[in-house]
Amino acid sequence: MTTVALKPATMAQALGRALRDAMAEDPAVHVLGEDVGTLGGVFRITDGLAAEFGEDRCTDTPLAEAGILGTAVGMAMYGLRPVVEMQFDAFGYPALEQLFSHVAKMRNRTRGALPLPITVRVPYGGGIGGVEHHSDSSEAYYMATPGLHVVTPATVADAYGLLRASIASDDPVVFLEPKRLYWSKESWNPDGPQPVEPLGRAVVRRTGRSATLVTYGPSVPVCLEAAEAARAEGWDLEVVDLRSLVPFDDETVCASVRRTGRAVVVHESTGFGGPGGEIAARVTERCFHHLEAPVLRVAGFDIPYPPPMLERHHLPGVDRILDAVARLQWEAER
Amino acid sequence: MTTVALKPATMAQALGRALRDAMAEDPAVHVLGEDVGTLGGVFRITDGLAAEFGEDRCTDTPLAEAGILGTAVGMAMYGLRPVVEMQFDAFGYPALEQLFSHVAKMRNRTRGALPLPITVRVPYGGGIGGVEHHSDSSEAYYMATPGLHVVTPATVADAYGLLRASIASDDPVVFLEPKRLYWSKESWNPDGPQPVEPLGRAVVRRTGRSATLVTYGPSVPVCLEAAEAARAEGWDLEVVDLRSLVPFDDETVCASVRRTGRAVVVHESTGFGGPGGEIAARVTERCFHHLEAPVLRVAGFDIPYPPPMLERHHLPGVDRILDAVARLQWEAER
Amino acid sequence: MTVMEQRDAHRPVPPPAWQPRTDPAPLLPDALPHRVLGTGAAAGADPALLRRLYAELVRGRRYNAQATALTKQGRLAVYPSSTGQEACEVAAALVLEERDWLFPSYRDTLAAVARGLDPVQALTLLRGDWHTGYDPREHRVAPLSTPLATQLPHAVGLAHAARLKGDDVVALALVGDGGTSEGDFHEALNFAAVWRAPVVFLVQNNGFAISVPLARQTAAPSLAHKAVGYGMPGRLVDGNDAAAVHEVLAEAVAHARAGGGPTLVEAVTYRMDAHTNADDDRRYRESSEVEAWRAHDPILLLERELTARGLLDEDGMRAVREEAEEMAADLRERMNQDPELDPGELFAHVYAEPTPQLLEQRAQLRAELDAEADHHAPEGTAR
Amino acid sequence: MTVMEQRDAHRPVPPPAWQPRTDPAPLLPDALPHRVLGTGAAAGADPALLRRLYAELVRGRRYNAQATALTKQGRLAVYPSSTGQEACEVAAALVLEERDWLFPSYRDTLAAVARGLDPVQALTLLRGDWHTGYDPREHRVAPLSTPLATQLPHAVGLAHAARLKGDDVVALALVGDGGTSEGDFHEALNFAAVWRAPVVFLVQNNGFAISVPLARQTAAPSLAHKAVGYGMPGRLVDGNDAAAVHEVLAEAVAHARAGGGPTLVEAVTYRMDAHTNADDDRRYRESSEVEAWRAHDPILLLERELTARGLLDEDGMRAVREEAEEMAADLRERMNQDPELDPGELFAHVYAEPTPQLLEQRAQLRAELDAEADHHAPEGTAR
Ligand SMILES: Cc1ncc(C[n+]2csc(CCOP(=O)(O)OP(=O)(O)O)c2C)c(N)n1
Ligand SMILES: Cc1ncc(C[n+]2csc(CCOP(=O)(O)OP(=O)(O)O)c2C)c(N)n1
Ligand SMILES: [Mg+2]
Ligand SMILES: [Mg+2]
Repeated sequence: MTTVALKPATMAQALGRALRDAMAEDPAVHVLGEDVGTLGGVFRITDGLAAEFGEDRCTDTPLAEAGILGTAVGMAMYGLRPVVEMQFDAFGYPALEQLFSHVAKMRNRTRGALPLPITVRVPYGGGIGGVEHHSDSSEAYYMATPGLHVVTPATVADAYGLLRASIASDDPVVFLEPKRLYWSKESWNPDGPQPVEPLGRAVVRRTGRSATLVTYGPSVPVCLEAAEAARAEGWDLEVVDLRSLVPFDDETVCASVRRTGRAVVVHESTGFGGPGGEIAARVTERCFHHLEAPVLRVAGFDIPYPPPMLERHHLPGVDRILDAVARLQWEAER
Repeated sequence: MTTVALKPATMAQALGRALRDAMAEDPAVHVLGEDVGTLGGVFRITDGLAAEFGEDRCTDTPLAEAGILGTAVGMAMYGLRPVVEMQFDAFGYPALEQLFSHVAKMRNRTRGALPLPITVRVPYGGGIGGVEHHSDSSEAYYMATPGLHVVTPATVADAYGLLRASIASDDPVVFLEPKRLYWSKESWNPDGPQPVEPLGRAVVRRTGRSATLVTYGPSVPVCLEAAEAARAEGWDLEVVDLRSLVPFDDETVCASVRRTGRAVVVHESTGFGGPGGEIAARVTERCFHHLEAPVLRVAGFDIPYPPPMLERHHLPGVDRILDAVARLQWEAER
Repeated sequence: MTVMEQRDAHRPVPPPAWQPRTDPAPLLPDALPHRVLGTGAAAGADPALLRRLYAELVRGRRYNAQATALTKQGRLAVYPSSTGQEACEVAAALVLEERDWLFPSYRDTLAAVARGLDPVQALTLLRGDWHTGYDPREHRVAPLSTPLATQLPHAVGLAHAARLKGDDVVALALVGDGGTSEGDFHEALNFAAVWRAPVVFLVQNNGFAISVPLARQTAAPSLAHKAVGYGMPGRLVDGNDAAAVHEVLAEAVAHARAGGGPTLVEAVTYRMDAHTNADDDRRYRESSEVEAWRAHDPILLLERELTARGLLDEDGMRAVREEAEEMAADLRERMNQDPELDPGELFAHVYAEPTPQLLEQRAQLRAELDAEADHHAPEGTAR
Repeated sequence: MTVMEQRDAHRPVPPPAWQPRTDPAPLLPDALPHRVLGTGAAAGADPALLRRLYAELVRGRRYNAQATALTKQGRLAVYPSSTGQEACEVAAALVLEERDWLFPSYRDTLAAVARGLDPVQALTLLRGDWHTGYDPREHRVAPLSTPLATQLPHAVGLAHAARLKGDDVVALALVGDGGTSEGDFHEALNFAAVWRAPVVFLVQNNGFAISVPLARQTAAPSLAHKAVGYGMPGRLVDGNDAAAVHEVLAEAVAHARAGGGPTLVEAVTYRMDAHTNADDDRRYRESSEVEAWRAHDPILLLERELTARGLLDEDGMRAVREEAEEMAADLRERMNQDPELDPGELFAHVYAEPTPQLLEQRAQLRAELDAEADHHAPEGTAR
């Protein structure tokens, strides 16, 4: 066995490294977006790419998101593999027509002749004290659009692994980066990081017997914390990190829920119409007779994202998760 | 009791009449969109409005959906009550940024000072043999956006009543018109049609004891047909027409499901990430111990809307609904 | 500092030192559309080209008529005719080299056909058997774009990519007058100019966006005047003058190929048919207006020039017409056959590999179809 | 036929009869930005106006400095400073009548303040206690718009509505050079021109969109050249010359008010601070470039003019500075108080009436907060 040198790294660094390695390996990979060049992006994810690969490979575009994604479509049609950065979640909305009407549909439209291997990187979610429009969670929009993969990392290693796999995918991937985890540090092996293959596999982050927390992205650390706190109440919680919302890993999720008999879906996006409805519904369809209680959801409220001074009330936290776990009808416990 | 003279009318006529009556009653009501003036809209819903109220009240705009909705925002800020027509569902996508980032958020942004009484009329759904981009069902996008009402009629009377109520609402309403029902005729009282007040109430279209079909818009007639066909199999199905996806009428839906113990959600929109997940999840949360079987979903497949020659395979039809009903674990029936 | 040094010399300087970035004068279009036919200017034009254009115009007119007829027979879901606009459609196709790319809108099946595409394949979207009937890479014809102006950034991106790869490829994108109002038009032209992408934008100003006339679409002196706002040349051309359209496009394509960047061309033309077979144009225009344009018909203009110069006679015309009839007969016959469709294909191209969920759904549909077949099977037929 | 008769006379006519819709020449901007201060042209300007502009510039500069300082103390979530751009901000505010509307972007709190808004209210978004701190209808200042260029169609719609109602109201909308690349800019200008809406678009070309210089944003001769593509006049002005900006805007506002339709004004200026306090501008520009602009400082230019003409002396300057200091002290003091916030308000304004679901969620949050309070209550405190 080789010894692996683990070093502390942030998710931002791992993402940057994934872009760099992908560009070094495949000259078809091009990065484009607002301020991704000289500045290295407002989150500095693309720092150094323009210097290393030149402005033609890492390009500051004019300020127009539909234009960015639309030109990326054309570049992909010619055989390139564009990686597009949307500066913030809500600033990707001008590109939704291109995303829904072309990016998601081109392969299907052309009977497979024109696949679009485009990765759209979208920093998403709140918890960073951002003013209005800087903290949206828009994953429900992408999930409801067949033809897109929707992927989101929760750890430094996955940030690298999933981004590499997304860029390598021949399908378009909306790659959601939980912006409040950008600066979270973990031990990481920067010398031999690997893509996560295939996309579409959830992972059990913590095993437990009492109930399953199904979650992804920014809510994964919160759920792990909740699981720790739950021990004091006598609950042994399992935490499943979905990693990929599309395709959805029914197998891993259902295996867990069948084992525990109870589940809470946790995410930051609004509850109504958010990803949790789909997740709860499909888990229930598949595991009905294993369920001791309905699958519950802990999500952001059904409101526009709040201003910084109030956002802590909106975000699903440990207490709210534990409250939901408490409502899982333990009195019925045999 | 007065006698009511019922006449046959189409949904298209009822919608046109609702617009006309709203404009006649309130000079603040303005209609704008592509081809809504001289042509009367590609579906002829606005036929005659420009002639009656002048081009300033019913305006052919330049061809730019974000511009249409964006200028409607400004008109509403000045006290008008714009009714915007998107020509087809997918052609509303360029306006999604205005919809998500402004229309849905302006009241909240300004602590109630700047409500936006805008109605966005969107012909949606398939079944009309339309080529690509002409048959999308985008309700999931709107449902996931707090601040919007999402309303959709299934009958001629509701087309009138819900549209009047939507225009009268001080909140923005995405008004989804099931385009394949435009030409369906029903008996209707054209002399005294009434708004549906308040918005947000579902209605039981058919009572039954065996199971509840929860549905809306274009799928309502299909469900009613399925309910008729189900009698032959010995099932007495209840059909709930949601009419309003936001706000959601938990009360009516749950009362029905508690009574029947079984439910199938039916819609044309894709299944994964579509409205059905939310509906199934919230019904299950609220009615878990009344359920004999998981809430099932019959929806469009998780694919881009098919070309005309294949659309019949995609659309939920009577057989597919009955198949789902058959899977509601009747063997457990006491 | 490497990256910063690479940047353009245009740094922000205060007004005393301020300089316009480019000279606007050469970017502005002429006040009147450029014309060639009947002006004497065609004398320099290659007779072979003129004859080729003529044959394609006639064929194109016939193609439009045939496709419209097919809608009446229920063989096409819808057809947006380009009758009256054949000069633009044909010139756009003929001006390109094989390696170049064409980006058509929904109205431009004729341009695709004139480029060499099988008409049946070009009509797949409008027939309704699938969304695209050809391999775009094989023909270098992008899928017909229904959402207006959305194809323009695609053309820019493709042209830019080709340039980055060092390939000598030009993209030509078609859009209508109405489409110029969309944000995507603006963003595409701006990207093209900033990137100096080898792309040519051809606006077919046919006077209407469905029912909405140009006066409700723009207050600009012309659509070609939009070019200066992006820093690219704007050209105005008589869109019914096939020689003029070809000439202006050829210049723009050469300019792009030489690294000069994009051009915006506005071709002034007229849509002689209704918007589509489903439209009723009597609701928004006088037939006298349509009649007025007949005198300026693209076929007529070219026929007159060719006959006057002795490049075409009755026999020549007949030969061209006969060839067009053959094409139409072949099209009619092949379109009257029902296409073979496999509902299972609905799940095949959503992703490179169908997801487990799609495989389930495909199985579900298969089972349903099998049950249906059982149900409809003649009595006594065992399965 | 009534509606059709109402339509503009501009019907599609074939090229022999073709006419440009408007004369482009008057729509084109001058090659060099219009300047007043130091050119002798200010002689005609109202001394009271110049003094007022001066006082506001000084106050504005102080306001910018104070707001930036508040970010360091954690009292603002973020602040995009308009230091260096005060002439545009102030002139935009002063040029409007009370009944007119101002549509600011996120960078334009100063324009709102110069219009008379309480600075604390204007800063609410950036402080983070709510998204807007004032009633837009009361002040006729739209909410600060964060998504770029999206406020422009709002301004057009509002101006159009006012005109339809017969009200004598003009809307002035602010946008950055970067914002001109967005589709919404294009659509807004086009609607404005087609509708002849009484709206003025002021582009503050401050050289950068965050790190991206203008050369990466457009290849146009100037941003003002975009106007001709919409059929509206484009004007180019020295954005650091408060008198010139005021003059050009006043003309545009008068033009709009008189029914002449919209104008696009490009003000050439420079952002002296980083994009926001969170930005590091050393990554993308040389400090020497920033220094070069100091010689063209808007306060300096006006101070020089006023002193030269004897309209301002040391005492006058001191008085202006003192007043600015008072404003800053008051702002500092009030911003140092924690705002009172009710988490329950999160559910209050989503709809006219909270939905049943929102009422449930509000109750849930209340219960959580009560539990939290119980938990943290000093021992022995009964609830
Ligand atoms: C984004 C979008 N909005 C609306 C439509 C509906 N639509 C189809 S064609 C058309 C008119 C287009 O006019 P123009 O661009 O002038 O092209 P023409 O039809 O004259 O060729 C409209 C509004 C669409 N296809 N896409
Ligand atoms: C639609 C949208 N995309 C991206 C952003 C992120 N963003 C905020 S400010 C900015 C630069 C804006 O530059 P400019 O328009 O020149 O205005 P300035 O900041 O110079 O005042 C960007 C990209 C945004 N706010 N909205
Ligand atoms: Mg047209
Ligand atoms: Mg700027």
